Amino acid sequence: MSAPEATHRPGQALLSGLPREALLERLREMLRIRRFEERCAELYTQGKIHGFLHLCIGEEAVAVGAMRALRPEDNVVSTYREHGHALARGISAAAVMAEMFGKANGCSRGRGGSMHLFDAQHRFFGGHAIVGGGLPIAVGLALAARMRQEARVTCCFFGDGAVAEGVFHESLNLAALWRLPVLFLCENNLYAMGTHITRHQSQIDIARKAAAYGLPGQAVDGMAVLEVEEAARAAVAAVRAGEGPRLLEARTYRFRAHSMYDPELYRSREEVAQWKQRDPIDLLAGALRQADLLDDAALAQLEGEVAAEIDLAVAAAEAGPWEPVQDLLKDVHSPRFA
Amino acid sequence: MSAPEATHRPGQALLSGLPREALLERLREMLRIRRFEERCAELYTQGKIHGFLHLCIGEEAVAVGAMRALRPEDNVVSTYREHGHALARGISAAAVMAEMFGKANGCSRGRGGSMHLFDAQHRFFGGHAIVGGGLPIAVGLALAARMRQEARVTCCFFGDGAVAEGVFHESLNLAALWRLPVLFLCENNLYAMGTHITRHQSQIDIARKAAAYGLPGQAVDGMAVLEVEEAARAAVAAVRAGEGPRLLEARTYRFRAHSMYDPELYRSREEVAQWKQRDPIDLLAGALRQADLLDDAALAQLEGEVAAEIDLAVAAAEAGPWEPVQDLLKDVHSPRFA
Amino acid sequence: MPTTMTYREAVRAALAEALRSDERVLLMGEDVGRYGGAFACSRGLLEEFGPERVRDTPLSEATFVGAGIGAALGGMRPIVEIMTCNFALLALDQIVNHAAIMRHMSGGQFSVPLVIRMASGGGRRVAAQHSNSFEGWFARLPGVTVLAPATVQDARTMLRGALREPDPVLIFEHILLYPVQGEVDEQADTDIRRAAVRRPGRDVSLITYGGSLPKTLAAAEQLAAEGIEAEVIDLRCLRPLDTELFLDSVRRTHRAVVVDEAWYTGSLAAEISALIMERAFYDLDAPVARVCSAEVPLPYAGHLEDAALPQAAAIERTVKEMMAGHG
Amino acid sequence: MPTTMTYREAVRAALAEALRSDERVLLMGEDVGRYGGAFACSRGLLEEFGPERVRDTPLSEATFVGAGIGAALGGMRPIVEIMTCNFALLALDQIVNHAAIMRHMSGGQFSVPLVIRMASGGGRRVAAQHSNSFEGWFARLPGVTVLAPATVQDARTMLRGALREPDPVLIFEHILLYPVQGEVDEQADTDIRRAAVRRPGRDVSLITYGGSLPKTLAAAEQLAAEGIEAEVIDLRCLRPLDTELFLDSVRRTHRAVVVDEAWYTGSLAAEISALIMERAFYDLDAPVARVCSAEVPLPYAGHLEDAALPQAAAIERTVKEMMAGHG
Ligand SMILES: Cc1ncc(C[n+]2csc(CCOP(=O)(O)OP(=O)(O)O)c2C)c(N)n1
Ligand SMILES: Cc1ncc(C[n+]2csc(CCOP(=O)(O)OP(=O)(O)O)c2C)c(N)n1
Ligand SMILES: [Mg+2]
Ligand SMILES: [Mg+2]
Repeated sequence: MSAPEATHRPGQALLSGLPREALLERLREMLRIRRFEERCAELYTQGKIHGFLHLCIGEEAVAVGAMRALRPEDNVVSTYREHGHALARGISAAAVMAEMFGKANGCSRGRGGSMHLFDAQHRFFGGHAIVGGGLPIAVGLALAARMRQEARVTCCFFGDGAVAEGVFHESLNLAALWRLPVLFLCENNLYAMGTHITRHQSQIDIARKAAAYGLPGQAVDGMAVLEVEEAARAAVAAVRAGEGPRLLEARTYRFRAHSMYDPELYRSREEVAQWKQRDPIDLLAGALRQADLLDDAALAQLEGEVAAEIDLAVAAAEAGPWEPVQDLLKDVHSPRFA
Repeated sequence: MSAPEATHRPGQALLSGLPREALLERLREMLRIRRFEERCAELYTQGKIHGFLHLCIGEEAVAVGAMRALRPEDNVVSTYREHGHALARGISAAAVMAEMFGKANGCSRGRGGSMHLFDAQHRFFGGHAIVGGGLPIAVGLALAARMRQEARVTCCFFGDGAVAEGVFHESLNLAALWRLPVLFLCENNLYAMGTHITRHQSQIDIARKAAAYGLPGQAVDGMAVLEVEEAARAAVAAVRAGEGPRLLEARTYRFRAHSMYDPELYRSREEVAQWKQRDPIDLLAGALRQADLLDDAALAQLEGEVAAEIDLAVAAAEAGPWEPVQDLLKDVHSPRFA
Repeated sequence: MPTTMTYREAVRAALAEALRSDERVLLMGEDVGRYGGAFACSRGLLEEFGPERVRDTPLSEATFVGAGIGAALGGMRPIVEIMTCNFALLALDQIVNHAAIMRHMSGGQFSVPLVIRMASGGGRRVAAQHSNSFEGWFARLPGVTVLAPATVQDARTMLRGALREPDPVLIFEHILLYPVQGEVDEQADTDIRRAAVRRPGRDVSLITYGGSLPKTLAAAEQLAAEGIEAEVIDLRCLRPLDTELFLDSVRRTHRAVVVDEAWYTGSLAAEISALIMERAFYDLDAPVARVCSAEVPLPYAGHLEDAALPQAAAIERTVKEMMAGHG
Repeated sequence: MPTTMTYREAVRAALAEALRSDERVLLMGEDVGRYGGAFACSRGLLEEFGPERVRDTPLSEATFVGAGIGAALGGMRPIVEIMTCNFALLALDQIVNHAAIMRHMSGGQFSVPLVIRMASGGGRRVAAQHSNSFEGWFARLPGVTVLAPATVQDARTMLRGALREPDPVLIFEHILLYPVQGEVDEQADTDIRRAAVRRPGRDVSLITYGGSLPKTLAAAEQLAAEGIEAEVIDLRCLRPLDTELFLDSVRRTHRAVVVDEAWYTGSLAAEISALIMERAFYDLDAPVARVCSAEVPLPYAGHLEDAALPQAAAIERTVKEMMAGHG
């Protein structure tokens, strides 16, 4: 698992079933996340964005594939590496970018920043930065959906590192015991900060851990967006059908450092370079080209659209207002009912 | 698993290999725990013992079988249902009883009571009443042994209920990852207080959970002392040989209420009665009789010896001193070094 | 028309009322169902409301509290029982870093109307791991409301107020209160943020809450016999504090003793003392005193446990010394 | 002969010294090895001391802290790093209900000589889940020693003292201090239980610790320019408190302001205020004041974060109001 596979499935198999429009849309979504985050890195260097910034570059296929499998009424619970999830879920680039700037037009009014994106309209329940902290919350959201007889699925993202936390164990047990509609989606990028999975997990086959809870677990190539989508669709369908929770492990890799502070002492350039050969964007684009569904012009057009959207997002973030200091204490409590 | 097996292995197989002396000794040890706890229940009613009192009656085979597999230099970490472990480990009945009375001659100077037996000499590291709380400590004891190149095994007892706690997961992972010399010994008595295992575990086969950590797990009949001992010996030998941790699940049953406050609304008398047919003491005694190794007189002698020891223990507890009130704050801190 | 019941029965009646009157309410925690609750506070509720709404959980404090947060976000009104506050430490991250802050951090989008109940305190000889008083730790948290019903009446009606709060509410029930009998007016006011004067007096203000209220009232009776009229204030709500009520009292009596079962250092009593310092300093005739637990893990042995916990005698002694000017 | 280094380098040098001078010492925690520590405090130690003694752990705070307890019981001298105190909540049960009480509860048989280090505090725009100040919570615990090295010198030498303690020691390193430069005398005294006067003064005592020390010193300089001579006291050890030192100061200056980055309510500042109330009441010319954080989960936006945290300006303002008698 630690080295990427040398070959991957040929384009045609990858593309089975979906019309060109749909395929380009997936490519576009991944590009959008990639370019958005690249811009964030620049803005960080320029001092426009502060604090911790965790980029998901390299992992876009997981966000995009998984979100395609969800419906608007479903719930999403995410981590601190969640720009991709937020964007793929449909939160506007402008709202996310303004949040990165700390502006009041950000999706959390500038109080959360990069790690704490929230959006009620898109049922995006954060943006949690205590590793593993979102899992029990996802279980509860699923419980509410079940008790209220709503057909919602709750999709909970977490990393391989989170698997070591006690709440992973507790949450899978509780969800399985109560047969709750949760999709546990592990983004296994092989590292928890600088610690390789072989140094934080005694059993590195994460999907296999599902058996300890009597629930189905499956691993999928996290670099292949259509495979992620297919696996996520199947899992979500089962969960929605009342079959109880599922564990889906997407095997992926982060191309960038853990955060902007990380000198990456713990892995070699070769390892990173090797994984970059399986760049999820290149993989899909390559397959599309092979199938004559994409050419330079079409790609340039996509890139142009994405760049324009991000420019607008940055402009909106720049122009956005700061929350007035006198509102500091607002929302510590809700306005009381009754 | 919820109903006891109707038949058990014939006596001969059970007794294989051990001389009569040794077999009687195991019987004696189980009787000692049983009678000790029966006396505790009486003393509780008489107001001599207070607080929480958790009896292990019905589970004696696990304590006795496991302790026989350990050496004096090994470490034991236990729970709040640990009278059996303490006695089988060799802590005197007098020291344990005095502790129950809250006397200064108790094994924890009367500060711990029933749930917090400690004994440095016997390397008995408590008596922990936060469910699951002892597991990480056991992992650390094993780490110390490994780093100090001591041939100690750490045996950690916990219940089926503790398996649901996050620390179970974390501790097995860490111990397996670092290949530490720990025997995780789960006393599965099917209940966490009033909650049956089918209502607290999505996967009730606890031994199977070991696979999630890449370590060997095994279940054993917790009512058959010699089987427990055999399985524990094999596991301890492997652990001592440096093969890393093991999980052993002893399937047993508590005949009494969870604690003295429990009205046992959650299980039927029939269920309890059925399990009592597999009383570990009766099982061994029966097998010994079948093999002509025990008769009424011999049993009466054992009972007499045990009763005498317990009488002496109670007398010592009665006679023991109270810790002076002015020593209340003693030992909050150790005397400072240097 | 007042009826008489125990604190335990009052808690149970309050839970039953909550489940009956709002279908969004569910109760979950270890052994709340079949067992009937470790302190028998939910006996019969499983039978009345069924296993969907009265849920036994595995021993997974972090996760069933977190599930309470999620369920609240999802439109339910969960009441989560943590058997005792000692085990709440296992769920503290969920309370502190998730429930308490989610509304603010999400820019006001996500409120967490979650009620968490737990037993608290010492005095039943269950030793150091089962006798903690952690209310004061929770009372530090912006975003939560912390209640300590000290009377049967409050056990019966404060939950109603708690369930009306849009944000997390933590309720601490002292283990020694469960068997206490008292009169209850089912229709009583449920304003949970008001402290109460449990005994009027002019000479000194005794400020307390929860399990220390009976001891403090007993001390006040003794003091009255010796001619010292103590006013006894039950804080009821530990966050936000009803500061005005106790400041008013201190401004009248010019003396205050705070009684708090937590360890002395860093107790809620320290906060009360500091508040009086800041806002009624010039009204004081003597420095505010604290009667708290000794700084020791609570021992099992009865005589040591008694010595470690605040007792009526210590309250009396403290007041008398203060009145005599040795304070 | 003093040398100059950063706080971060001082921590690293202290860790290296500990590992070098006692083979029972091991360092464990998330990313302390290959990564070199989240705050780069252990860079190079894995290379020097090897993976047996410098151990990267999985993300399992409860368990690696508990493993520290066990290792200490087993004869080692573990130093456990919890990346930040925010995550320490996940291990709180192990600290509170195991490490802190084991010696007493076992009748004096089992001591836990465990050192736990963690980063703490806000000001780096890492938002509500990463900016907490929980030192005061830990300072409530009988059985532990709590240190807050605020200077490069203390970062360099307090660990030596901590490792001499037979019981658990918790060390809080404020995240804003890591890049601070300072002079270090390697041979300095390591008595960890003494507070220090960082700046003498006669008009008011400013009592603080950790990351608030630089701000407080800055405020004192400003005040001096206006003729107010503030004495600045660095508590250094938050439990046990060096009460006599700050009481002596207050008895001389007759005024005190406590600066604490924790939330105002229930802060350690409240404890200090209550202690002064109890033991120096009649020496006070004005009520003790607190400068603490606003009661809000720390927001990401810089202007809001600044507004929420105690700043030098607020300290100055508070002192001036106090001197002017509006306190
Ligand atoms: C409980 C907790 N412990 C430690 C941290 C510090 N930390 C932040 S991210 C991280 C690594 C998480 O790894 P993983 O779950 O694999 O997610 P990834 O960063 O790879 O997406 C760590 C240790 C934290 N935020 N929360
Ligand atoms: C963390 C924690 N949660 C809850 C409790 C209350 N409690 C004490 S024993 C117990 C049941 C434990 O069951 P199990 O682990 O199976 O052990 P058994 O009592 O069956 O021996 C519970 C819920 C506790 N002591 N600690
Ligand atoms: Mg990862
Ligand atoms: Mg059990």
